[in-house]
Amino acid sequence: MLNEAIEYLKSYDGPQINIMEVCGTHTHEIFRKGIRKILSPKIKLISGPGCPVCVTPVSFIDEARYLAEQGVTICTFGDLVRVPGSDGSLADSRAAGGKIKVCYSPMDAMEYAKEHTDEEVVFLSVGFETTTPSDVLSVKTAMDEGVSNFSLLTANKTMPNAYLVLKDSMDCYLYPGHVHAIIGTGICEELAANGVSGVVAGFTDKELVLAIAVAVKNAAKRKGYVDGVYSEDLAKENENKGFFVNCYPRVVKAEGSPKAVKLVDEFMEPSDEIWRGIGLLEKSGMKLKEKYKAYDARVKYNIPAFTAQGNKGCRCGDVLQGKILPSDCPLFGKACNPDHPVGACMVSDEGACSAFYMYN
Amino acid sequence: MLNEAIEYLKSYDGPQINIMEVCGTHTHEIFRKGIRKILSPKIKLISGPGCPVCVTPVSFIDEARYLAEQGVTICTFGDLVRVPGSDGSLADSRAAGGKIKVCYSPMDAMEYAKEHTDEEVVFLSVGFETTTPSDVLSVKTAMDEGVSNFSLLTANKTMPNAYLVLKDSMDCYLYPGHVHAIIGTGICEELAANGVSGVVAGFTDKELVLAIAVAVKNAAKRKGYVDGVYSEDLAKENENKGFFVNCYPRVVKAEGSPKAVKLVDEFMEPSDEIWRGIGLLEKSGMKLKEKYKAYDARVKYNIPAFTAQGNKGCRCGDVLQGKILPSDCPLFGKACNPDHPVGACMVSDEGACSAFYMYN
Amino acid sequence: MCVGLSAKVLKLDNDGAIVESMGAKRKISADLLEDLEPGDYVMVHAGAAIAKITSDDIEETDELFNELF
Amino acid sequence: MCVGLSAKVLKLDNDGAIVESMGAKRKISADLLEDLEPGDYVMVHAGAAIAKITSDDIEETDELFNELF
Amino acid sequence: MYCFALSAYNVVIIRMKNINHDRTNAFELSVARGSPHRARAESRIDNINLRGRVTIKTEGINKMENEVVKLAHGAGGEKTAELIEKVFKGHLGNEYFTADDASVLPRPNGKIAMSTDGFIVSPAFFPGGNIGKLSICGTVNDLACMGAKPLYMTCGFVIEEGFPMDKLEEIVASMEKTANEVGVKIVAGDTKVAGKGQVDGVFITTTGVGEILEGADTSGKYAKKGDAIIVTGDVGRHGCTILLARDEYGIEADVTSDCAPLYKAVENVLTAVPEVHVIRDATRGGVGTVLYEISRESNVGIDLNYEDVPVADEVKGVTGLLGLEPLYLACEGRLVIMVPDEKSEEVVNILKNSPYTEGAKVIGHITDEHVGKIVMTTSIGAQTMLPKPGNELLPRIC
Amino acid sequence: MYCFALSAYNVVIIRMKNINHDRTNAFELSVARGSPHRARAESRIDNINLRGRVTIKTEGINKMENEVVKLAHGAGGEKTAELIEKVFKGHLGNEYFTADDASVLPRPNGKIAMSTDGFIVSPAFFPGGNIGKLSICGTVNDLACMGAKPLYMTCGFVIEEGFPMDKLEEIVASMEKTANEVGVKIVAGDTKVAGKGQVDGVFITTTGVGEILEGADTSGKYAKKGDAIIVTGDVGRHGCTILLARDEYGIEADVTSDCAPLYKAVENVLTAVPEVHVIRDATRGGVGTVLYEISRESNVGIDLNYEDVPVADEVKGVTGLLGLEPLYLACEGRLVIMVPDEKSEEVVNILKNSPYTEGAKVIGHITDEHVGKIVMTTSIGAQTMLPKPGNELLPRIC
Ligand code: SF4
Ligand code: SF4
Ligand SMILES: [Mg+2]
Ligand SMILES: [Mg+2]
Ligand SMILES: [Mg+2]
Ligand SMILES: [Mg+2]
Ligand SMILES: [Mg+2]
Ligand SMILES: [Mg+2]
Ligand SMILES: [Mg+2]
Ligand SMILES: [Mg+2]
Ligand SMILES: [Mg+2]
Ligand SMILES: [Mg+2]
Repeated sequence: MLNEAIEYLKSYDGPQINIMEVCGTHTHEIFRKGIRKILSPKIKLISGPGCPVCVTPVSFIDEARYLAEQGVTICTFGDLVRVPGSDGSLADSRAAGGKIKVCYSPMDAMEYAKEHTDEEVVFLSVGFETTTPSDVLSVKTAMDEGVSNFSLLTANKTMPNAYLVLKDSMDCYLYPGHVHAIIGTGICEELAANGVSGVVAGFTDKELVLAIAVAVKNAAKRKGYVDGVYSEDLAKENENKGFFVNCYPRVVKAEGSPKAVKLVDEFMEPSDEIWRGIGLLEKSGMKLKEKYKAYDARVKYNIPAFTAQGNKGCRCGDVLQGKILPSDCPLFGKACNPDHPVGACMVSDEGACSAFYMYN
Repeated sequence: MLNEAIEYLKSYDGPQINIMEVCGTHTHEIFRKGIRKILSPKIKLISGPGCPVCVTPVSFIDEARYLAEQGVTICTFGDLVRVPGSDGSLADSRAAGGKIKVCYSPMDAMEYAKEHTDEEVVFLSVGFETTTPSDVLSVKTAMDEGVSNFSLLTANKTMPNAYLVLKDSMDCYLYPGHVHAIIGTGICEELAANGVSGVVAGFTDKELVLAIAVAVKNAAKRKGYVDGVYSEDLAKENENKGFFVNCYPRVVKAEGSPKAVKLVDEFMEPSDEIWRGIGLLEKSGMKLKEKYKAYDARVKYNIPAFTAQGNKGCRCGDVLQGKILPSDCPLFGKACNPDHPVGACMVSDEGACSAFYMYN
Repeated sequence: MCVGLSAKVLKLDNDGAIVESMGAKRKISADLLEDLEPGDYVMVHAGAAIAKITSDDIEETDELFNELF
Repeated sequence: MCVGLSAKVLKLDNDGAIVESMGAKRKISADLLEDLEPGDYVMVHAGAAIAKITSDDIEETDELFNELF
Repeated sequence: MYCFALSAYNVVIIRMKNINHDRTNAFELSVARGSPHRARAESRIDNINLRGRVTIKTEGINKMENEVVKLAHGAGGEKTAELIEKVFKGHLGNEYFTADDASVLPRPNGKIAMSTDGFIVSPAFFPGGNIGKLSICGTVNDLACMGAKPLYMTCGFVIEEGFPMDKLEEIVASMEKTANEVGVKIVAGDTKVAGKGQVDGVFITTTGVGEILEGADTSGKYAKKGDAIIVTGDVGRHGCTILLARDEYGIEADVTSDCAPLYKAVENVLTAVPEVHVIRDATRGGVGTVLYEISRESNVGIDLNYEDVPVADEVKGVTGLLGLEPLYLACEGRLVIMVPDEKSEEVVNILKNSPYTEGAKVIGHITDEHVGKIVMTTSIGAQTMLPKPGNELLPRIC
Repeated sequence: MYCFALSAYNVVIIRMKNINHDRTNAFELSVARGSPHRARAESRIDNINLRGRVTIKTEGINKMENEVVKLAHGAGGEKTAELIEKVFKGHLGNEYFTADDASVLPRPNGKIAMSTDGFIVSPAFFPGGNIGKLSICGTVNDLACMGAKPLYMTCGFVIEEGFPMDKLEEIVASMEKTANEVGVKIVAGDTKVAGKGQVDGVFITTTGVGEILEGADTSGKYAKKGDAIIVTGDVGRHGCTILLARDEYGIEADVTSDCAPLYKAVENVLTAVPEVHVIRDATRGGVGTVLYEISRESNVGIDLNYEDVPVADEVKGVTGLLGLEPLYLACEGRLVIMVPDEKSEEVVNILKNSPYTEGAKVIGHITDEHVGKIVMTTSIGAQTMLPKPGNELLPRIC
C-alpha cells in the first residue's frame, strides 16, 4: 500500500498542488525520510510556521538571557539553546557562566526547582497546543506542592489564527497530528466549511506518505481532476468547498482531549503574540492568567521590555509563509548556516531553513 | 662574634642548663638552622607551648568543621588546615566540598567577606599577643565598613599565665620577640624579680645563637659559675634572683606597642582557655567582648558545644611542658607522623614533635 | 518529540505512569487523559501522555490507505 | 610568620602601608604603630606592622654580643 | 599476579614475579569481609588456579574505602610517591615502569604509530565499563585503526580532590585488565590532583605507541570507489549509555556501552586481508561523523543504506524519545572499515568470529559521485542526505 | 612561516611552505589595529626578514577576540574539525600531523624514551610563560633527563566551555615556538571540551618519544658516592611565580618562571661528558623532592650546602613572608645533575655556556652515609636534616 502511494506521488501529473506542513516534526521527518525527493514536480511542500523555535521572537531569547544573567537557572527544551537572540544565544550565556539546564519536560524542571530550593528556576514555555498542557501541569503541580521558586517564561502559541492568516498560501494543510490530538478536529471541519482544506497527518513514514497522497488526491479533485482527467463541472462544483480528512485516526479523535483543554483554560488565557517573521497575531498564544502571576516569570522578576527585532536580512517570515524557499534567501548557506544561524529557522533541526540546509 | 658564641655553646661545660622556647617560630628556626646540633650536651632546649596550632584544642577544629559543613566559608592561616579534630581535619572538610580558604591575614579574610556578600565568612582567630591585634583590626574595620558577613572564631591565647604555670620546667625562658614587641618587657622584669629568668630573642640565626649564649651564661652565673669556676657565694647570692636580658632591642622596646595593646583591650577581654595538652588555664586567652558579639562566630551561629578531647595516647602536654622529648612519646614516628598527625604538636612545622621528626 | 513513537503503559500510580517504548522507560504524567490503564498505548509529548492510541499497530495505515485513498 | 624578616615602608596612605622585603611587596595595616613614615623599617606579622625597627642592620647583633655577653 | 592485602590505611600490593606454578605457594591475605577487594583478590587467585593454596583471613580493617584523594597526593612529595606505589604501580607496573622521568624502551620493528586521547566521561562509571577501560580502549583502537600493534602506553591522570580512593583503584584495575588483554605495556604515568571543583572527578589522557603490522597500510585517505563500508556492530550504544547514566532526562533503558579493545579483531582482519583501505573507530561523533570525515579525506561520496545500519531497539527507543540520531551517538567499540567490495564478505566473516565484532555488517558503499556527501536510502526508498555532524547533541521537543 | 589574517569569524592561517627568500613575496594581511595578532604577525615577518615586502592593512574585523570555545567544539563534528584546522593544525602542523587515528612515523634509532605529563597550572598565563610552553618544556625536559633527543610529541587538551579562543591560540602558539626551538614534532593531538565548571580553564597532557643519545645512560638509580650535585640555576622561581600569579596572599614581586626547554643544554653536557650519572628536572615538589627521590632510588645519602643553593632575592622575600621553603617550590627549567666530582667543573662550565643553564652551581655531594637522608650544612655551620617533602604547601602564620 505504501508502495502504491509512493508510486502515485512520484508519477502525479495533475495540476500543481501546494501543501503546507505546519508542524516542525512533520518538516523534519519529511526531510529525514527523503519524502520531498520522491514527489513529482507538480507537488510542492511548503514548511509553514510549525516549529515553535522558529516562531519564537528574538526578544524572548533576550528575556531568557537576561534572567540567566541575573543568576536564574533556565530550564529549557534543547531546541532553544542555540537560538540567536539579539546579542547571542543561551549557549553563550552558559559559556559565560549562566546556568542553562536542558530538560525533557516542564515537569522535570519543576522537580528540579523542588530539589534545589536555593535556586530560582524558570522554564522556557514554548510550543503549541500539544505542549501547553504540560507547561500548565507543571504550574499546577508546583502550586499543589508549594514550590515557590519555579515559574514559566511563556511564549506558547496556538494554531487556529495562523491557519487563517496563511490560508491563501497553499491548497491544503498537513495538520499537525498532535495539536489536534489535544484540540480535536472541530476547527478543521470548520475551516473546510469555509473553503480551507487540510488533512491531519501522523509522523511515521507511512503516515506521512499516506496523508500527502490523500491531500494531493483531494486537492486535485477540488481542482476538477480525477485520475488525471479534468472536469470543468467538478472544478466548479468544488470551487469553494474545502475538504478535511483525518489520516491519523488511531491518535486523533474528533473531540481531542477535553481534559487537557480544560486544564489549559483554567490556568491560561489567549494573548496577542509575536511570531518571528510573521509579526503580531491577535489571540495567537496563551499566557498565565493574572491570578497565577506568581508563576509568571515576567511578572515575578519584573523583566524589562525587550523590543529587539531579528536580523533585517533574514527572510524567515517569507519562508514560513511559503513565499520563498529557504534557498531563495540571500543569506542561506552563506552568512546563515546551522553553525551561525541568522534566523530562527536555521536553528532547530525542525526549522525549515535548517532542514533544507542539512538534507540538500 | 657569631663564631665566638657558637664556640661557647659547643664547648660549654658548666652546670646543666635547661632553656625553654615558648615561640613556635623559635622552635622552627632553631631546628632549621641546626642550632640544637651545636649545643653542648650540658645545654638542653625544651620546646614549650609556643605554637598556637599546637595548643589549639581538638574542639576548636571541630567547631570550625561544623561551620564548614553548614556552608560557612572558613578563612584560616595555612597552619590549621591539617590539624586533626576529633573526626578529621579542615583538609577533609575541603575534600568533602567545604570552602576552606587560606589567608595571609585576618584583614584579607575580612576583605574577602566584603567582596563576597553572598557568603558567610569566619576567620579562625588563633595566635598569641602578636597576632591578636591583627584579628581585632579586622573586626574594627568590618564594623567601620559595615561588613556583616564576617566574624571570628576565637582561640586567642596570652603568654603570661603560661609563663607562671611552666616556671619550674626550666632555668631560663627564651621569650618570644614579637609577643614582647607588643606587650613590652614589664612582665619579664616582674618575673625576674620573682625569680623567673628569661631572655628575649629575635629570629635570625645570629639573634638566636646570641640569646641562647646570653641565657646560658647568665643561668650558669645564677648557679654560681663564672667562666667554668664555681663560687658558692655567688650561687647563694643569686639563688632567688631571676635575670632578664633583652637580646632583641632593635625590635623589642620596654613599653611594647601601647597602641596595639589599647586596641585589643577595647575589643577583647580575658577568658579562660583550654591549652591542648596542658588543660584549662584561667585568663589565658582573649575573647570578643559581649558588645561585639555580632562578630563572634560562636554567638552568631550558635555553635553547639564540642567537648572532644585529643587522643589519650598523645603526650603533647608533657612535651610542651618539657617533661619528655617528642621521641619519648610511644606514638612518635609510628602512629604519629606529619602525614597522620595524632597530636597537634605533629601538625604545624612549628610543632615540637613535627620539628623533631623532620630534622632528625 | 512529536515523532510517532507510541509507548505502552506499564504501571500507574498517583504520581503518573511509567511507559515504555522499545525498551526505553520513563515516568510521565497521566493527568491529561481519562482512565488510563496498564497495557494501554499512548502518545507521549513533553513528559505527558497526550493521546490514547487505538492500537500500537501502525500497520493499520495500510487499511486506512484502502479506506481513504 | 614571626621570622625576622624586616620590611621597609615604601608608601603610606589612609588604607595602610606598602612594605617591601627583598623585593616582595605587600599592603599591610599601619594601625598598630604610631607615626610610621616611608623609609622606616618594620617587623610584619599577620598583615600588620607590629614594631618599628631601630635599624635594618642585623649586623648590630655583633655589637650587641660585645655588650651582652 | 597481584594480591591485595589491606593495611590500616592503604592497600598493600604484594607482587609476585615469575611465580612458579609447580610449587605450593600459600599466602595470607587480610581483606575485610564484604570488601570488593576480597572478591577481586579471590578471582585473581582463581585465575591462576591457586585458590586451594591460599588462606584468606577476613579480619583487619580496611580504611582505604573511606580514603579520598587529597591535594597532598598531587604535591609531588611523599604522598604522591605513596599513591603511585600503592595504586598505580601495583596495577600497571611492568618491566618498563619507572621512577625516572621517562621509560627507556626497546626499539620497535618498522614504522611506528603514535596516538593520544583525553577521556573526560561523566559519570566515570557506567554500564559496560568505566573511564579507565575506556582510556585504554580508545588509544588501543586508534593504533589498531592504523594497522598498528599496540606496544607502549602512557597515562596521565587529573583527579579531583576528594575523589574516593577505592573508585580510583577500580579504574586503575580496569586499565590493567584491558591492557593485559591487548598485551600493551603501560610504561609511564602522571598524576595531578586538582582542587575541589577544578576538575569533575577524574580525567585520563592516554598515549600509545605501536608498530605497524607488516603489509598494513590504512588511512582515512584511502577509501576508493566501490569499497564496501562495514560497521562492526550496532551503533550508538556508548553515547546512549552515558546519556542514560547522567540521568538528566529521567529515561531508563537496558543499554550497556560497547566499549571494547579491538586490536585482536583488526589483527585478524589485516593478517588475512591486507587490502583493507580504511579502518576508523567511531568514537565521539559516532559513525555518521566518521563517514563524513572519510568522504572528505578520501574525496569520495558515500551511499548508505539507512535501514541496514544496526541499532539496538533500546537505543532506538531512547533516541526516539529524545529526538537524537543514533548515527551521531558515540561508540567506543565499533570500527568503520572500508575494503574493496569483493573482499567484504571475507572481512565480515572474520569479524563475526573475532572478539567484540560479532555484529559486523555492510551498511553502504563508496562512490565517486556526490563527493563529500553521504546519501542515504531511506525506508521509503528515497535518497536524501545524512545531515552533517555539527553541534552539541541536544534533545528536541518538537 | 605562518601569517595570520582574520576573517569575520576565525583566524585564517596562511601557511607558506618552502618559502623562497630570494623571491619577492608580498602578502596582504588584514589584521585589526591593536590586535595582539598584529604584533605577532609583524614579529614573525620580521623574523624572516620580509618586513619590507609585506603590506599590512589594518581594516577588517577581528571577531575571534570575542569568540570562546563552546561545547560544540568538542562534539567531534564539524566544529571540532574547524577548531583543529584553524587553531591547532595551523600552529602545530607538520609532515606527520594527521587526520587519522594515529600518526605513522619513521622508526627511531636505538632505544627510545617515552614520557607523559599533565599540566593543570592555574592561572594558565603567568610571567615567563603559559601552560602551552610549560607543557612542551615539561615533557622535553623529562626526555632530556634520560639522555633522549625529543623526536615526537602528542598533546591532549581539555578545555572549559567559554575559554577565550584568542587565549587558546596564544597557548598553542607558545607550544609551536617551544617545540620548534627544540626540534620536536607534534604528531598527534586531541581536544575535549568540558562543560562550564567541569574543568578550570584548560588542561594539557603531553607525551613525548625520544631516542637515547649514544653513550648516554642516566637514571635516578645511578648516583654514586662522591658525585657532585649540580643545580642548573636558582630554585623555586616557577612555584613562586604561580603563587604570586594566583594573588591569594596579596604579595607582589618581580619574579618570572624559569620555565624553559633544556634539551640543548643536556645534549651539550652528554656529548662532552657521557659519564653523567643522574639528570632529573626539579618540577613539582622542587629540588628538595628530587634530592629525596634520588637518595632513595640510588640508596645513597646527600650532603647539601644550604648556603650554596641559589635562590633569587625576590623568592627569598616571598618565601620569607609566607614561611615556605624555596627548595620545595616547583621549578620548570632547572635540572639536578649528578656527576663524578672530577667532572663537575667541566659540566658546570658547559652549562654556563648553554641556554637556560647559565646559573649552574655545585650545591652538594653524594655520600654513602645517612642513606635516604639529606643533611644540610646551615649558615651557622651546623648539620641538620632537610625536612622531607610531604604535604601541600601551606603558608604559615607563626
Ligand atoms: S536562511 Fe537564515 S537568514 Fe535566510 S530565512 Fe532562513 S533563517 Fe533567515
Ligand atoms: S608524637 Fe604525636 S602523639 Fe606523641 S606527643 Fe607528639 S603529637 Fe602527640
Ligand atoms: Mg621530571
Ligand atoms: Mg587519538
Ligand atoms: Mg580516539
Ligand atoms: Mg609526571
Ligand atoms: Mg565534581
Ligand atoms: Mg579514533
Ligand atoms: Mg613525565
Ligand atoms: Mg615531568
Ligand atoms: Mg582524539
Ligand atoms: Mg574556571
